[in-house]
Amino acid sequence: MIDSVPLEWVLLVAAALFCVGLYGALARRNAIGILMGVELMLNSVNINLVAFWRYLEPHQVTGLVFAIFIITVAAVEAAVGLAMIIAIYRSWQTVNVDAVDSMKG
Amino acid sequence: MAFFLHYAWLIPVFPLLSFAIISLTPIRRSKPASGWLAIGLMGVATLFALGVLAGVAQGGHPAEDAQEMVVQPGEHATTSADESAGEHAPAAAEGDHAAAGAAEEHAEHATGFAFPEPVVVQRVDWAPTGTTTFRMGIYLDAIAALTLVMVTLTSTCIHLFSMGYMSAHPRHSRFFSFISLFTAAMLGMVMADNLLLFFICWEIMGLCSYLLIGFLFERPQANRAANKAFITTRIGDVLMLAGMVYLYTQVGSLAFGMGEGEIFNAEVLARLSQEQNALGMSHAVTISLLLFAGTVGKSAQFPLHVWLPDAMEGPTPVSALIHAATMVSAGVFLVGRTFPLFAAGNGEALTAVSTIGAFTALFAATIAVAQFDIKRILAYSTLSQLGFMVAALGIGGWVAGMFHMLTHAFFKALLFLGSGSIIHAVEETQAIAEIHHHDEYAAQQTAQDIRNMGNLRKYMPWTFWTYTMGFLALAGIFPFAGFWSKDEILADAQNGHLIVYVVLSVAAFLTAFYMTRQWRVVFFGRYRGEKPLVFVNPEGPAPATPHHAEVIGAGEAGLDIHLRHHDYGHEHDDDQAHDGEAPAGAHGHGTHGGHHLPAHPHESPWTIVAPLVVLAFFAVTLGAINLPFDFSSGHWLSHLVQQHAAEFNVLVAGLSLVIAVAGIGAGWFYASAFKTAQDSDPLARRMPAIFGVLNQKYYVDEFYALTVGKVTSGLALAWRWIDRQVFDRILHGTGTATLFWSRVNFILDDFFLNDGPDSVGKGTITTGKQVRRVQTGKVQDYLGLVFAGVVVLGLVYLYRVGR
Amino acid sequence: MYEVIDHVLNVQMGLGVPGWVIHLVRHVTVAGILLVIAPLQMLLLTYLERRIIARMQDRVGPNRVGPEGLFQPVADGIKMFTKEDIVPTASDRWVHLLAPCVVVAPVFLMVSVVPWGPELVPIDMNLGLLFFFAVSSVSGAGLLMAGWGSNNKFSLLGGMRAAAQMVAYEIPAVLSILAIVIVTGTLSLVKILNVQGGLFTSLNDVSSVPNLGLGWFVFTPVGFLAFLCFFISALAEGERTPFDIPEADSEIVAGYMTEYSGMKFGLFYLAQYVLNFLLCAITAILFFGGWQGPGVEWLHSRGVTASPDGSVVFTILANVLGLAYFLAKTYFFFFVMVWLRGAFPRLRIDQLLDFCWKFLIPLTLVNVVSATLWAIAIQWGSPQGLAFLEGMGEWARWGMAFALTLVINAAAYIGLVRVNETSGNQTTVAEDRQDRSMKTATLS
Amino acid sequence: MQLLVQVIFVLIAAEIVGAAVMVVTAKNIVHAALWLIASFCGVGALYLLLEAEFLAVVQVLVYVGAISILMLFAIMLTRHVTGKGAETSLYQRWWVGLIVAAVLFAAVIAPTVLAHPWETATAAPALPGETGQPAAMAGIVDLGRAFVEEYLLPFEIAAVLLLVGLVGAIVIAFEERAARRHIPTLAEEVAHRRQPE
Repeated sequence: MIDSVPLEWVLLVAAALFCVGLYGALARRNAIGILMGVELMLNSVNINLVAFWRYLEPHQVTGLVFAIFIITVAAVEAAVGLAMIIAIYRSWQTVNVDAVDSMKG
Repeated sequence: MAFFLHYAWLIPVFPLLSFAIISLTPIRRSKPASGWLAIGLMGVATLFALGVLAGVAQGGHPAEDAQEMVVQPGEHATTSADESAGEHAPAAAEGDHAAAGAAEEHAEHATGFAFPEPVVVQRVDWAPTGTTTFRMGIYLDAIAALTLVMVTLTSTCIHLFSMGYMSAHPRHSRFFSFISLFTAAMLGMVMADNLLLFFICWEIMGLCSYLLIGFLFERPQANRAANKAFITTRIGDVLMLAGMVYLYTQVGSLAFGMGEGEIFNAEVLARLSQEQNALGMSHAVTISLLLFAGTVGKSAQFPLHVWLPDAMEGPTPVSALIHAATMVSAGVFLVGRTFPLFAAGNGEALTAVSTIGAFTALFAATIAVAQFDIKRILAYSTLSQLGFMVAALGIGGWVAGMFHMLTHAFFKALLFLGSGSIIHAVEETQAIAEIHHHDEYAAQQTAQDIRNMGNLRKYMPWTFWTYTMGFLALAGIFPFAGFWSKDEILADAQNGHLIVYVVLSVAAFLTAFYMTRQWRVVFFGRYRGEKPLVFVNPEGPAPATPHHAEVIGAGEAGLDIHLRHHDYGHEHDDDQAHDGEAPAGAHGHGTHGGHHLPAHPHESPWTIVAPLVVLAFFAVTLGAINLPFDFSSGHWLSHLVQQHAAEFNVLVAGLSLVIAVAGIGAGWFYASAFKTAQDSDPLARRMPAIFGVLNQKYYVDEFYALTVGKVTSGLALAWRWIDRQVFDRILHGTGTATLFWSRVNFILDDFFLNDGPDSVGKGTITTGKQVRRVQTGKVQDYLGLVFAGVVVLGLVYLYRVGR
Repeated sequence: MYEVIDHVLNVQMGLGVPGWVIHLVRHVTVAGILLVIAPLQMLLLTYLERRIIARMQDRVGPNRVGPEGLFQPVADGIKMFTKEDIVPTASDRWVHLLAPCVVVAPVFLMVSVVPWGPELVPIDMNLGLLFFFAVSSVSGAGLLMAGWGSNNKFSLLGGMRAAAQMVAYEIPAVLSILAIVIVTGTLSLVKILNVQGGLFTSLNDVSSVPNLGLGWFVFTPVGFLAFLCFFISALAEGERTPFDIPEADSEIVAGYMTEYSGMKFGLFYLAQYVLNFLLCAITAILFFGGWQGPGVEWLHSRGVTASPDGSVVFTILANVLGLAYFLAKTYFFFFVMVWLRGAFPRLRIDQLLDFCWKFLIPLTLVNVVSATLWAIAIQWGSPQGLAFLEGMGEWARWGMAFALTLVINAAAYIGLVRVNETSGNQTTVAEDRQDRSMKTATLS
Repeated sequence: MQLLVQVIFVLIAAEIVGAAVMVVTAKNIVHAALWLIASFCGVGALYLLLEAEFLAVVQVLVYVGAISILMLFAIMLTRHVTGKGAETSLYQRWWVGLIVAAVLFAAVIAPTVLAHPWETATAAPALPGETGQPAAMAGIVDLGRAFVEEYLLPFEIAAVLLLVGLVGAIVIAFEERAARRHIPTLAEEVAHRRQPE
């Protein structure tokens, strides 16, 4: 793998995934859609970590450790985020974020 | 013995185990099971402690033992024991000064002190985070081994005693779990290998002390006393923590030991004693004074002593265990442990220590003269004796201080347990039971008043004889344990510290005096408890009929207001309502009221007497561990801890014996004045003013209330005044001025500026409308702005700055 | 395997093909074999289940097609192939179509890590166990797809129930397996099997123990409790009675399968039975020693040490014996599953989830703790500061670990049973009884 | 062989990014969630290609097996089952997101990644092992050790985070029994219908 595919390719894939996720987080109306965008972004970060680990320091464990921490954080984020979405749905009867604007100035 | 040294870390685990089992498993439902479990595990711990002591003593040359004994927990196990022991053992064994290194040169007070090298050091990594690793474990040297034996023995006796004493209490199991936790913490503290672990255990002890003083939490007095103890000792503990932080910033370690990177390293101490800090003191002085603040709190030395007498609100075994034998001597142990730091303080720190110790010794002894509560007398005596130990350490008498700590623990525990036995017996009499029926707190206070006792020698022979031995030991009569240890302190003091010597001698005289007063009033004369002097609880249920009450003659300010002679026996019918409310006390009598108890007290059950006998044995013989003679087994303690102790001085010993005998004689005649319970003290008759001051403990509590309390409330009042008078006026003035200005403005506006402000207002509204569109309240807009900012920053960096 | 193919292709046929082709051939061959075996298992299991349940219910069961009705599953298969494939108009076409595939694919992936005999291991992955459960969790998504794609409220309910049940019971299943992983220190199924040699000790490194292949984990307190919890969780994962709520025909028709017909339905059916087979197999492997049994190791070692001519025979014999042990254990557990189906009624969904969260998960957590203690007692020594353990003999350490974990597990079980009784069902039962007695009182 | 790996990589990359694009553009939110699963699986395959097997398995276990199913659940719980709402339109200022994402990729990340001289392990020889072999790659054993030694504190914090997240999710999503919609029994329904308006 590492002698046939340069690191840049992997990083570009991760970057593309990040930007797609960012677009999803910015452009979706549905709160769950936004959450999906965020998950995509977190995944792209993980790809970066693993790629750097594999290409730069394969004998050290740091990249993997932090990838696992990010997976943990992502799981927590999904759980709490979805719980919040359900709570929002209960009081607004919608999950469209543009309807939830009680913070409007 | 190697086995015991190897597994010394198990000693605190046993009581911890009994704490865990009693608190977490259904065993807590069974009173005898939980009690016997705790006693059994304490017994095992005692065995281990004795084994450890035997191992330490047998080793003779601990360095060799240390070589093979040091366990290597984990890969990073220390071998510092080997190194430090190997380096310093020959020097220390000869009593040479070289071992203490550079610190020694600056410490003329600490002549002959060399920090004893450890026998066993076992450490494990604790909290490994990244690069810094804090390690903790056990650190056993001779004094730790001796203290372990002392703690476990007294604790076992007191556990056994509690089995009888607390048997009727509904929270019996909880009591055992608390004292087990306490014992575990004390043992852990003794074996701690660094100041942090020491401090953790120290704080657990503080917590247990709080819980146990407030054990009878139905009583407001107990709650107040618990709070007082907790808060007062907290002052010392915070300062001690500050000292530890200071030490850590200077040394980078809190581990005991003389090795590299440990706090008693000779180079480190030399540096600490030479470098000055912003206060103009050397680091060593500042650190040791801060640490000593912990001792002042825990060992109840002078400014912070106020909590200990109030702590007698706890059950008597608690007073014996925590507030006489073990926890309060932890402060002394702290000074003993960190003695090289004090010694490095060029004598300044030690002078402060000896001053406070000697002052407390005398101060508390004078108060004890004018008390009537049997436990409070002992409490002040404890204060005084702790003062002796602290003073001994302060004048460099390390061995004397530690020796006195060991002997004192035994005879003071004995005295407390004896007083518990007496109280227990007195409470079982008809007169007290009748009060108990009405108000159990008053009953207990009445039962503790020595004026309501008398002639107990006849009723309670076992208690009498054991108590007498404890009394003689405390008074310092040859050949009881207290004589040897106190004599050693005096011998040290006489050697160049004349003021301390005189003060301590006076304190010793007073000790013999007040103890004799108590002893004679309690055990001799006529039994006065049939018509007792009744303590009236200001917070208890109101006395049924005031006309029955008879206020005793004035003279003893304070106390007498609450003392009435009152026969509650006739009020049974009226008092039925209180039955339901009265919480079951420490000695709840299920059938009081209807059932008639004997008029005289009787000897206590064997669970109470047996510990007394054991402790009395030690009170008599413990002096033998450090006889100041140069025969084969003389100076055993000094040899064991490898310190040089003061030589025997016939003059000093004789003089102290004379002083003690004089004190006893004076006390004997003095106490003959108590004929009935209502008789007042002879001193109160002659010099009521002085007696009042002493009886009210020099008004220290009131002084604190007037200073600290008043300052706090004064500040609050001052702030309120500032708020009302200054800020409110400014605000009102501003308001008035604004109103006036607005009137003027209105006229101007109306006639001249109508159009201008209008357009300004419109402009503001328009701007606001434009600006507020940014605040859409929609999370995606914000997120988009954030990332737009990121993009802009990235572009700037890449194409402007980065180039 | 590699050598065999190499021999056949390059020596016998003289083709001289490169190594990667041999690898490819080897993997394709193994995959082909497994792809054939798995549906065959499904056919056999459906037949067995129908026959056994019929016997339990005093019926005969399918007995017309072939001897003793043995070809009945084949006939059913032909029927499914020829049936019309109905796709509801309002359904989400692609989701509806893909759902059965998503459910079936993971199951076939799971087959690839199961060791069938000492050398019959398709893939010896060092993460085998984790792989097995990771892949099995994917099929939950397929179930939700099926439920949602059908656009039918029974399907949706069934799909959601199935996914909820799967997600919930994955936790006790994985936790109970974690105990075994802690004790063995590996995630590889092959290594877990190798540890289970010996004789009732689960430790074939205890000296002086004959290797009879009986050191199954079920003989230790940790393994026994883990086995119980795992098997119950497996029942729920495989949607077996009494946990067959997702397809409760009396409530929600056929759950997520309601709108499926023809071969798509057949795929669900296939996935379900292969999954059941795999769960039984994993139970046998983890707790009952898989192919381990008296004689296998002996034959296998003969195969390694004996002369080159005899070795093949001994190896083949060892594998056949191991395969026989393995299949016997697996079919026994499938029999137990059928037996339970014949014996128990279905639970309610809230009872199911309560049972999982309030009973199984705490119990498995305690079991993980005792597994840790077991591992400490067996494996630790002076490097961890427990030199006194090292001084004890192997048997003493084993006995101490056994007693300790037995006490902890038994106490946890009894305690949890009491807690669950007092908190929930017993009171309602008591109230119920009181109600009833009051009613009878008023009636009489 | 190199070409084969490259082709596989490109396929996987296309699957990841393509599925991600479908996630953010799909009209139907359920379809989006399913595409998300596809994208996650692709990332798992990429991990396999990068020889991080453990992470690949964890990716499947956590993302596919748990998070995606959780999302599908949330979608189905917050959707009017029979009515509209499943189909979502874009946010009104979606073009902001598009511009930001596109500029971020094209002008910031991609030039950075391409311009930086990466010193990969192939360019610089790996640490020499004892026998001249390159040092072994970090495996699961090293990972496990790192968690209990070097990264013990972060590990514990992550554990606490999980616990807090669990409790928080329960607290947030918990519906008080009293607030739950009352589902009438059949008898109540009948009684209700029978009542005159």
